Amino acid sequence: MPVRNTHNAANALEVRGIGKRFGGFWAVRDIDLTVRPGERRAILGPNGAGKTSLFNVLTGDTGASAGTIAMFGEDITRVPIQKRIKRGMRRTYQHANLFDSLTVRETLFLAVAGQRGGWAQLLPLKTSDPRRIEAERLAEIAGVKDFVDREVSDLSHGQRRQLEVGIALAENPKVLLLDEPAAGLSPAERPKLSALLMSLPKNVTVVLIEHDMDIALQTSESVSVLHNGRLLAEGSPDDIMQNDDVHKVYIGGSHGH
Amino acid sequence: MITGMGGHMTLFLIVTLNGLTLAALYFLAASGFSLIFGLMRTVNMAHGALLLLGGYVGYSVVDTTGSWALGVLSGGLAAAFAGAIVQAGVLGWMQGDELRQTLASIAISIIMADLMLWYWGGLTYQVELPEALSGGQRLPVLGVGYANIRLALMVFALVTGLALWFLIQRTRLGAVIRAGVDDQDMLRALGFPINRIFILVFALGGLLAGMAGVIAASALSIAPGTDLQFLLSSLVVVIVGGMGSVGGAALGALLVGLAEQYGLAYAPTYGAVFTFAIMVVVLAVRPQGLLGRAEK
Amino acid sequence: MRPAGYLLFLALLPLVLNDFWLTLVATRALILGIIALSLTFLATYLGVVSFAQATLAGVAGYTIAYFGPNTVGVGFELPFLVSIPLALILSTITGGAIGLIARQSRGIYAIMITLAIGVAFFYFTRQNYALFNGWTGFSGIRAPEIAGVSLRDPAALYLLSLGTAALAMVLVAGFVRSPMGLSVQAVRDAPGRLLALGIPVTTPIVTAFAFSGFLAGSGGILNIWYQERISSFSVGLGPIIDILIVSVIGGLRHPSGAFVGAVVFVLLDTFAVDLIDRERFNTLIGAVLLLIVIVAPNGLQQLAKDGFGRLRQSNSNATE
Amino acid sequence: MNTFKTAVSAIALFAVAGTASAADIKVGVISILEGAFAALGQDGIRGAELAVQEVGGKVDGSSIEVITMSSDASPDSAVNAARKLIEQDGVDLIVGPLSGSEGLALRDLSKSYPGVTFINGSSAAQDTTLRDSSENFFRFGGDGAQWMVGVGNYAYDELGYKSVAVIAEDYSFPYTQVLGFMAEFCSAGGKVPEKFWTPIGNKDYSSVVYSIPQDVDAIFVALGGADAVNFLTQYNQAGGDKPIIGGSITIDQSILDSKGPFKELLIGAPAGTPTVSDYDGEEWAAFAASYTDAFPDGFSAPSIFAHHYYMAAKAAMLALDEVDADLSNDQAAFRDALTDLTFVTPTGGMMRLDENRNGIVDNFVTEVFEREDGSLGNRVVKVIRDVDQLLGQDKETFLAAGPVSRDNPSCP
Amino acid sequence: MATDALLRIDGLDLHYGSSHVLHGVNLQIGDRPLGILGRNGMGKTSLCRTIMGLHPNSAGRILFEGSDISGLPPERRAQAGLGYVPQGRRIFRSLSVEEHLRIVARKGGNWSIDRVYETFPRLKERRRNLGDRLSGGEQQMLAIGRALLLNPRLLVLDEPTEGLAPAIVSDVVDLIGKITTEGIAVLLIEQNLHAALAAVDDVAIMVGGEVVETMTADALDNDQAMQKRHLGLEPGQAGKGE
Repeated sequence: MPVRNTHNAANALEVRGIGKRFGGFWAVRDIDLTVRPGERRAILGPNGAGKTSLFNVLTGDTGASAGTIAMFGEDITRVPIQKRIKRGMRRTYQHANLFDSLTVRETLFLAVAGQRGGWAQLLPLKTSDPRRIEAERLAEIAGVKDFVDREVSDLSHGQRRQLEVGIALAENPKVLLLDEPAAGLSPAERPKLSALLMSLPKNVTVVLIEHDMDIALQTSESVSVLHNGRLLAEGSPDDIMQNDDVHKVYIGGSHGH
Repeated sequence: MITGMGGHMTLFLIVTLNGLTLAALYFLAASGFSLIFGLMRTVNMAHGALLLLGGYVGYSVVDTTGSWALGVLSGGLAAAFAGAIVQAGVLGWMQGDELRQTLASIAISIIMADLMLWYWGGLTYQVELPEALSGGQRLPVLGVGYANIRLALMVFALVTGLALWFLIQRTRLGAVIRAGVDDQDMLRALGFPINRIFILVFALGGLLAGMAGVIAASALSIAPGTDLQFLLSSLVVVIVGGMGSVGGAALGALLVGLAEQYGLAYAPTYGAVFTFAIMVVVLAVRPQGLLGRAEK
Repeated sequence: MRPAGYLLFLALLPLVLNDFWLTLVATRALILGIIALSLTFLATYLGVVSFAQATLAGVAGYTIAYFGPNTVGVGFELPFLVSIPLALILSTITGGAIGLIARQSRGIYAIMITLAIGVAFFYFTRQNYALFNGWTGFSGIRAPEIAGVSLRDPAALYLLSLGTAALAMVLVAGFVRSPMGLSVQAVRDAPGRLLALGIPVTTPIVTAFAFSGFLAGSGGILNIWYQERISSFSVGLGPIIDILIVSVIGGLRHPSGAFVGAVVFVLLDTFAVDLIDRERFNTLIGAVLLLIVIVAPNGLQQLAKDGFGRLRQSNSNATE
Repeated sequence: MNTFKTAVSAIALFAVAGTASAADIKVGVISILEGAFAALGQDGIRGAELAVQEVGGKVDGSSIEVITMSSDASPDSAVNAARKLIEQDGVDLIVGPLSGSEGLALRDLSKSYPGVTFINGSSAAQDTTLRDSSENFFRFGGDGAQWMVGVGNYAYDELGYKSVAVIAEDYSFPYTQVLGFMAEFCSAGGKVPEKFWTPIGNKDYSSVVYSIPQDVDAIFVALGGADAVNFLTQYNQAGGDKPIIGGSITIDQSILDSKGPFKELLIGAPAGTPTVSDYDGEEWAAFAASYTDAFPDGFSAPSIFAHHYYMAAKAAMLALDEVDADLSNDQAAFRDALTDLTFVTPTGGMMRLDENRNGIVDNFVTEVFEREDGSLGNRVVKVIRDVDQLLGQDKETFLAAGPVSRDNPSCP
Repeated sequence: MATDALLRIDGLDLHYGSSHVLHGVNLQIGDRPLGILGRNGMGKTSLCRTIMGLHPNSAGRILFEGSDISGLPPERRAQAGLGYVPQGRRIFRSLSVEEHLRIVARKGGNWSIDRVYETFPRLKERRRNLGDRLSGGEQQMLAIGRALLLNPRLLVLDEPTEGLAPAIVSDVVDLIGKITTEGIAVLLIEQNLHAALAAVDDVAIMVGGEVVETMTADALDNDQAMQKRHLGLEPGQAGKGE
């Protein structure tokens, strides 16, 4: 089959007609998205809108049932998750599934070693190992430097989310996909995470799936709203806040009113 | 014992028949083990000890009363009672901690084996069969003698399998057990005291093991060490078939029974190795067993 | 330094213990501890309880028997300088192969598949005469003489076992802080996540099993010098359960528990017959095991922490 | 330093194990008291205790203490048991073990403990004394081959069997038994077309049953304990009608005392054995009477294990008496006494040792018969005296045939 | 609100793994149906599960009909009169519709299997079907029917309208109304504001594991600012209240 390359290399992500079907049910359908390099894009939607399904198709955790995805002009629709990672796509996980018994430093080291290699080394690590130094740099960016030798199981929920971001930043990702980074955070922890998201390097493209409006609207330049598996609205945070359709789907059906 | 033309074919058929009858016994022994695992995820390493206990009690009862059926029943009840005590007294307190349960049940089986040795001694026991089951008959077509008890084994396995199927698929208790397999938390939130259900199922598993013990003592024999043999065979059977599935236990028993008999007839030296090799291969390729559900 | 103090104390034991205590209790406990360490290592860091550790020790033991002096006329003699590394290599490879077979299994499923491998190996050794000399196995095996010191001497074998045990602890401590060791622990904590970092999970699993094969193998070599024999019994259900009991008594959450468990187990195994009717000591062993599982689900870990735990701690600090 | 060591160890011992006894001479008895052989092992202990009881627990004023220790049929456990008896309990002699592989293990171990004398119990592997023998390891009994002497000839000459199939467990003791049978049977002209070696502990023999060739005259069954019961039952149920020839532990009294309908099949079966529970020799009658007196809850007559442990312990008592219970000088005098010992055994023969310290023994060809009360017993068909380990052959030829195995000997 | 509350929750705390999910929740439920509203991840479902005893609370008390049930296992709470319709319905996949009802049905009480079938004729049609063969709406009916057969004093419904078609949402709302008239107290967790307002009299709003507002349904219905701040799209000072 000839490779059709109709995607624009100038876009970080180009999603055309993406759909994901489970049995007879389309979790998402006919989604088009264009994300520019360096853009901060939030994807919003009430529960069951299809955010997670779309996210999983973007990251490659599940295959698409229809449509194409391109990253910087290259079609990655059929590219397995490992290769997407190699090409510069990273994701965070909603359910902070981390290595509980490792320290923050060790976790970040593995994130670096996963990209650069050297995770199979049998000799203990030297302090001067460049991957270890890189891990410390990531810790600083993610704001987890102060407890870099603490075990992950001892971290608070918010600190774990920060570590998640630090892991995703290993080896200069081009596209960062964040899966509800604020889920389950206490009110006190939220501002810290927002600050971290806003301080991410400008050359990284960020796509953020979020339920928490505060964080999504605060940290993004543009917002796409999903409803019932389809794209309902797209625009700047201000546009979205003014959009009546969006309000309706968020507050619920119009039963009795 | 096989003579004349076609001896090889006849031998093959008779060995196959032996495999089927042995599979029937293995199924009887393993069904309770599988049932317990299916609901509670408990690997009951004391299963063999329960089986042996049932066998001994069955022997003693048949020896005193002369009634084989009563022996099977009391062997089953004794093991059911012991199983309920094991669950209520020890394993129930560790629910959810599978490794700890495994280890505790190993300890229990060591203790039980030693106490049974103390009480019944190291002799080999055979339960005397009732008239109808003892002796053998000439098989049609194959023209060789065959033990009645072995033919009866297949009937017992079939009856047990059907009874289990009926219990699980057609009764209220069975529905509760299935619900417990699906979602324990939800079952509790509907007011079902899961601990008592566990004890009941453990007793049921013990009942099956105990009856299998008396039947094994009738068809073959029991002695110290029989507990480990049947524990191992039950393990292999349910692991190959898929833990927690009665159908899987039947399939596993079939595979293991046939493999063992073909091994014994055609390659006696490595017969036992075959059985475990099958298990290794199945687990390496399909860790949940042939008919097992994948872990969540 | 505390660990050095402990080690010195243990190294001086031959001066105060007679041969019975030194060999049948101390040396046996150390050897059993090393083999059990290979299990607690897997349980602690990979989160997998393997029932195949007696098999791994057996592979090394059989190698020494086959390629060493024995009285059954099977195999051929190689110099110890060759047969010892060969035994370690074979047990390491076997460990890796078991890891490869069991790579998809977790929890009780891993227990079952390793148990199946262990029992299959047991039956194989019992039936095969060319390599394993069947039921009878090998006897008359002699530990070598090194620099004029015979390792058959109780004190020499004890000191060698002690040194091996200490080295094994150091190796474990080093391994778990190496990048591969971190990967192994990451597999235990969140295998899917490790994959998402671009690190395959099979390699760490196989490596952890191979490393545990190496540990078990070194214990297996000492064991065959201690027993001076090996047979199918040495890899049967009995030793499989014994190793498990040792690990459980000590606690499966910390590798040093293996030695605490080994000491308790050996004392129990040796003296249970004196505490209770000689014919009922299995009941006592079972009851003690049950008691420990019930009241101390993490094993006698507290004890272990006070003792060998510090050794590991300072070693891992030193290597960091 | 040694006193210090002993003191420290004694304190430690006291802390763990309670008091040590103060008897003058300690005899450690190793037998299998757990698992499938436990009942048989228990009878071995009875035999040893009987010999000590007969001398009133005292030899020339020195008190004798028996310390029993269990093994589990594995060589490792036998070695551990022996080491503990020697090093912790400080025994002077060891009587035991029960099974073949354990015997080989203790033979090897004995070389490491030149100060202790080992007297074999009932273990009957050939090589324990034949090859690589040990100076301080004695066997007042035969090996598995000696135990079959007479049967091959009896089967060929008297019963007229020309072709016999063999069913035996797959390890050293049955190999040795098969050798004892085939040595005579083959040289008389008989054929053994097929041998079935089954794993020990096998439960289901049905497929072996149907694989037995139809054209043999009899089946030689060398299985023990539960295995024999299982095979015979299944053979019986399948309508098997070939005459049975029994190995030494296939038709031992402990098997005849087991429960089950299979026993019918055994009536009339010949076997080779060093021990006949119903032997009517006067020495045996006396022995059996004192056995049942001492152990009312024992078997109905002494088993092969009680018999052999008894002879081992009796030899020890006799030799002790000879040297006035003097075990000094690494037991040198005592061992000389053992080596030169001759005594009348319960079977009426004259026990003495060959150059490898292996017994020259009596052996019986027996057949199973039904007693009046319905229980089964063995009765003697033939007694063969002075059976030695070389089965009467020339030493060089015998050794040249090589160690027994699945394929050695062979006469298809 | 009644002072003699049927269910009274005092200072309830829940820790789950590393996260502190509920922070001192206080609630009272009497005869008037109560709705709990809030965005995703605010601790509503955790609250339900804690009430049912599926999570052990780390502090605080749960009083049901005056007695402290926070130490009881889930089955005892269910027997005491707590009915539970969980999020995601949690239908047993290997039980048929009929079996679901049969295992919980008891003699006596207001609800019988026949009455469940009368209420949900659709379930009767599908009585032989296994749980995992039902549509979302059917599963929801079954989950409610199953809970009602326990004849509970209080029914805890966790997002019963989630993922349902609008027509079925209104059926569920009507049913909740009917249940209330039978003297069964209702605790309704909802994200669908309109469904909730139609079904309950009082509402509590949860933010970040705390109850930040309690008011009548009508009051919330009329307070657009409140709706936006805690439930809608307005970026607000989450957790800070007024």
